[in-house]
Amino acid sequence: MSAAVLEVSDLTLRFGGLTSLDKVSLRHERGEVLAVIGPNGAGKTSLFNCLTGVYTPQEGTVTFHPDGGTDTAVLGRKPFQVNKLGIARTFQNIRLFNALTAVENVKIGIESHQKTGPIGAMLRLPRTRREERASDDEAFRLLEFVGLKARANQVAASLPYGDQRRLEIARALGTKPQLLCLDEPAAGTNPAEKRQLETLIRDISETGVSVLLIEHDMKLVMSVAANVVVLNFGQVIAAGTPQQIQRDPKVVEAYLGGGESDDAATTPPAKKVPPRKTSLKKPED
Amino acid sequence: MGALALTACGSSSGGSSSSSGGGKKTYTIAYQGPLSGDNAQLGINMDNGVKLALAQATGLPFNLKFVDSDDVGDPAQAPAAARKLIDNTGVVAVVGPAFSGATAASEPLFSQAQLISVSPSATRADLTDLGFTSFVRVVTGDTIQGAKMADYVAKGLKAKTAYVVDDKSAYGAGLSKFIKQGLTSGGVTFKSEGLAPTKDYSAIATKVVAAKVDALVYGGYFAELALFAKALKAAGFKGAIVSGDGSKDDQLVKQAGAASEGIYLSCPCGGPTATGDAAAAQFEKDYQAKFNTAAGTYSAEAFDAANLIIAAMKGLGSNITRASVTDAVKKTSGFKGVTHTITFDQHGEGGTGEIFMHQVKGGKITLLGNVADLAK
Amino acid sequence: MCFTQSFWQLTISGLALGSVYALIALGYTLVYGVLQLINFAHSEVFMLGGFGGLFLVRGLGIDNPSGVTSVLLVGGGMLAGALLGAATAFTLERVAYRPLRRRGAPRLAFLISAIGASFFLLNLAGKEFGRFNNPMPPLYTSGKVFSVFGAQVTTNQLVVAASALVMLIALDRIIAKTRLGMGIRSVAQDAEAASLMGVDIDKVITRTFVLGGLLGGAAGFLFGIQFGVQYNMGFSAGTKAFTAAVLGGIGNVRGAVMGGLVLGVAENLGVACVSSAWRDVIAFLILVLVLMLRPTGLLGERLGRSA
Amino acid sequence: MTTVDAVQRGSTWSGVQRWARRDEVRRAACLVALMVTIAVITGPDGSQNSPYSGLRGSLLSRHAIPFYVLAVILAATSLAGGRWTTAATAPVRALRQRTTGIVIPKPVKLVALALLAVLVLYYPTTLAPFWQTVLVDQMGIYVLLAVGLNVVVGFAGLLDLGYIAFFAIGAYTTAYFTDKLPVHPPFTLNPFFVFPIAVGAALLAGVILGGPTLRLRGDYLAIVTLGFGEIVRITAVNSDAITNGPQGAFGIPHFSAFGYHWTLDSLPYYYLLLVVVALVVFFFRRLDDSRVGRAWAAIREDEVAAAATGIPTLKFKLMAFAIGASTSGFAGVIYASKVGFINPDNFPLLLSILVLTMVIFGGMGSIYGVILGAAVLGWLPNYLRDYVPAQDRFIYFGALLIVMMIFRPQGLLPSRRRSRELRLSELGIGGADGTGPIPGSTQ
Repeated sequence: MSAAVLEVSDLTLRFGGLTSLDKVSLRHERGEVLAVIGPNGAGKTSLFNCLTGVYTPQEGTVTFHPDGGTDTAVLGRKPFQVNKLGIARTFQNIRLFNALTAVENVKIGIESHQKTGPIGAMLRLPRTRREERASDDEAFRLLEFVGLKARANQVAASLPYGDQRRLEIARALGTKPQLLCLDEPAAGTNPAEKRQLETLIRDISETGVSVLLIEHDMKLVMSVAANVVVLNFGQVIAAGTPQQIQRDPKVVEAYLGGGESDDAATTPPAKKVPPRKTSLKKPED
Repeated sequence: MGALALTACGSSSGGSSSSSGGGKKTYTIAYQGPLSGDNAQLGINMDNGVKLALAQATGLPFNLKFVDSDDVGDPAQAPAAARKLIDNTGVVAVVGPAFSGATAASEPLFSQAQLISVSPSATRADLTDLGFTSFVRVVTGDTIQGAKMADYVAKGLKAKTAYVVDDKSAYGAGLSKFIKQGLTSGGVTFKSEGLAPTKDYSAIATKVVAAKVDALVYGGYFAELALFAKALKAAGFKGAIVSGDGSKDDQLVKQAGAASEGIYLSCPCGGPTATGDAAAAQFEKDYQAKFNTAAGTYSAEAFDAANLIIAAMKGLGSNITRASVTDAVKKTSGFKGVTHTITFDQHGEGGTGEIFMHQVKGGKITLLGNVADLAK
Repeated sequence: MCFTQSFWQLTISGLALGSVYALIALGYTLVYGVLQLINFAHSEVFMLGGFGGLFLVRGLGIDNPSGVTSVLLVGGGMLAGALLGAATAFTLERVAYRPLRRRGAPRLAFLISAIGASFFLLNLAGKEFGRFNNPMPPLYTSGKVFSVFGAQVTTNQLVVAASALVMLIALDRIIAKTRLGMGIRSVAQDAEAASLMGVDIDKVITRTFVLGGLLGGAAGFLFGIQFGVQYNMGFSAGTKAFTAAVLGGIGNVRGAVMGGLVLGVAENLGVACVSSAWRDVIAFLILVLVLMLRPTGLLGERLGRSA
Repeated sequence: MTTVDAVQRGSTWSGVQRWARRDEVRRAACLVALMVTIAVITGPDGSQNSPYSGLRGSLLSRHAIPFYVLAVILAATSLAGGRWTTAATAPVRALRQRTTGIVIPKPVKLVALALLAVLVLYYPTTLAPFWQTVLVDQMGIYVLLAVGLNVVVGFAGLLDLGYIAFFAIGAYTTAYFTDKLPVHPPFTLNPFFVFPIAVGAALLAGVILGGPTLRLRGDYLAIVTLGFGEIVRITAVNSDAITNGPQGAFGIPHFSAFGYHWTLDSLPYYYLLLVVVALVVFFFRRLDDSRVGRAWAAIREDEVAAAATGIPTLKFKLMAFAIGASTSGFAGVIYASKVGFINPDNFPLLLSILVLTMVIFGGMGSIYGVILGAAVLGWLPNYLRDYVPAQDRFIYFGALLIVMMIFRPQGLLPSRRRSRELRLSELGIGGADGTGPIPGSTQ
């Protein structure tokens, strides 16, 4: 049995009287793609936000097992500290640095782990120059990896939607994560882009990075995920391989009987992509 | 304003010059002080005083021009304002700077340029001890005024307790420092407090009333005092209110209305003048006629400062240079101004050292007399 | 304690001042609610409102008014102030804000154009109306009306507080009940969604400015009754009112009122306890402390939620 | 009959309304209003006793005639058809379009740079001492201040309204170490050697202020920094025993270092400032184009995404704040030594606002733009000195700010990133400064 990269146990998150997550537990094996699915409002993004330091849940623990490092509690850390641990994320509504170029976006990710301070930057010390070169090389490598090398110097906002998704993934990979959390990466993409994404997730997984995938698109989940966890009303209702999940009556019930009318298996819900809003807003999960 | 004023004054003072042709030389007397910003009004009072003096100066062996330079009363802008005047080679003397802070920042430049500056209003005590070689002032410094105000409170009003409030301006704080020294030596027990200029003084008025003092002594300008006096009246303050020259302005009466009644106002100005009250009255009248508003605080001092410069220039014949004017002005002795007779001592102090006490009576600021006589 | 003997006196005068702060603060908060912008020039709306009221009262030139005449004078002055304030606010929106919105200017550009408008109006008023403080002609015989806990309440304080209260309640109702209020709330919550739902955002914004201008202008007159009207009266009052708005939670109507009152009282008690010289420091320290503990002000943000 | 009347009136009225909404009618109305405003601004003053006399003298006298004539002509032109104006402005637009894509060849750039260098080095020597003083006191110091504030506002996107506090701290530190305050220093230094101490003090103050407050968002930060600026100033006013209160410190000596003595003369200070600004620009440009600068850009654009990307946002914001503060403190030392006298009046809230205005006017984020903005706005009031009444200078100043923001909200010389942000915001993608779009923008 392989080691876990992330263990979540009994996570409970409440907003006022509303229980968003209710004793959620899951185990993510190192190197595998784990998908979290569930109908709208099931608590997927809340879970995500707990894992990445945006929310602090009332109960439960989240433990990260870095490769070759000591186990670390994730909760109570700020988002940037979580990232430093080796957990990177993307956003459901793409949040790129819109006015910067693609390569700059990726470099920001890479450089967040570098050491150059303002003094070094102003004097361009040898280390600074070394780091600068390294981040340039790495940025182009990552852009090539996600298939955006040709668009390196384009402004992020001007990229097609699918490219923006992949750029966001490249930026997250720039921070050298051991665990990459993708929040509905397929939302709003067309079938061709979806196929590219499928390949990309497999490629990422092959490089040894574990992938935690929140997704609506069942087809994508079934094709890339090794294991699936199903959330409904903030609770884990099922967990297992995609095949097991598909046959689980509770899951079918949740998707079909829970008022969620259409077949979440094929069509992603037509989500309005709201404009960027400030951080203090509660998520419309 | 410079260009406008220049033509205006040029035509009035040069009524004779245009006929006498190019034989006469033209010299410029300048004014430096705030013409914009929050203290603009005080500066404009003085600006007008100088303009009036120049307009009335006829029959001279030279022509006079006027320029002014706005320093906003701000020490940060004062050096540039002073430099502007120094650069103008026609300028042979400056009335100003008006404010103490601006003066401290400008004087090194005037001293270097040997350009005399006669301040009508910078009363900060130490200005004449800072080593400036071309600074004189026609007003008495705060040291004396503060001491005399305290004298008056102790002996004239026979107050046992007082509250000293100042507006935390360079002027007000300086004055109150000397008031406090005087009160201490006069045996008056007092509390003191600074006042952040605002509009609502009800809280501090309540505090002053609660302290049950015989007198409130204020260091600051009329705008704040007017509101403060109103608040004191509303809070039921029964003691005497004593303030200094910065508050002695008809605007005090106008703005505070009935609340200004009975306020004592000390000033190095306003005593019986050497030229008699007629001259002062004439000045008031001329000022009103020319500017369509009554002469304000320091208008008369500025008028005197300009006139004594002109008098000094007249004595020089054809040898009018900055250096010569500086020397001549510093040697001024017994100049009969509308405020008082002006003689500069070796420090450049042109005040008489006499402080006159006034009181608002029936909506008018009336002279009570020399503090030296009142507080015996 | 330092203020035991005059606690109520200080509180009452603090409330009177605070209610004026509150009225001005509403102007900031309303505009902030819909535009998320500090309308820096609102202080000049307040100032011009003061002049509007002053000129009307002066123009009528009634000596020693009393009774009904007094009530009419106060009402008329307030109306004149409010109208001039509203006209100023309307013009401001048209000249200094709308063209920038059309161009999608950065947020700080709005700030600068508002600062420019403030400089412009302030100095123009000084040029046209003189730079002295103008006391308001007496509108009624002022004096003690009644006492509370040994503290006297003056006519001035009563008039100011009562007028402010009436306007605050009116505004609260307008926001809660009217179509305009609904429009304002919807734009405050989500401008994009509101416009998709057929709300004319431009119209709502204009009317918000006008509403804030009405209150600010009337506040100028009320302030003028107590302290006179002067060309530069807006800056410090405006800064305080803005502080009050933030203190209460900017964008929050009731928060602005609460912030204004808290600030007015706190300043007065602070003067009694510490010194008048530290008055503004006290105000700002309270603000900093509140924001440290409650980063979005006493009552939290959001026009949409509060009303 | 009455209903017919009403309908007819209604239709006439709506006709009038429709007419009034037409672009050319609006433009004409604007032009008339503009002319009337100019007539008032340039007209005579009113006074306390006759508040309408200024307006009367401006609008109902001979003074107004040329403005009315001009207003009628302009309005008529505008009503006659927007085509005229379109035609008239066509060449300008064409030129603009042609120049946007042009890449200036390197030799031309070099020649331009050389010319600029000559201008900057030589031209000031030909100026009158007044302008030299303005160049240092009103322009140079502000350029330095603005370049520092640009790091805070332009790079990191933090609205700081208390920036002058650090300037004050620099200046008071200088007064302290030259022994011009009531409290005496352990050792006395020439102001030139106070630089490191003052910069350290300002930096420390920046960190102390920034630590707890930088968590606050946009406008909350603005008001807290505003409060901080006021607290510093009022403390200086009230601490007579330490700062000498409102009287301030007098007689701070001129710089003197490496055998050279600065004097009252402004030019040597100009060259000192030139060197300082050049160094600061050199370093800040590198900073902008580095890991740190990119992190700031990320924070400015989307703080949440920046944090998720591993950027310790608070630390970087604090860094920007401290760098801005120390630049401000540095400028404070130069100012104290140049003028030789400081008191709390030198550091009003208005000055913080003015420097911010310079930054945005020049084009925030763009170092050269900010320099230009500060220079222009420092120069303008002194230029106006000769042409308009002193009291009225800020009417023109205010009008200029409005006009500038209407026609060029991105500033005189916007930075590339910033103008991109602006373009995006015009298209409705995000706000132009990372704080979200202004509702009602560009619809």
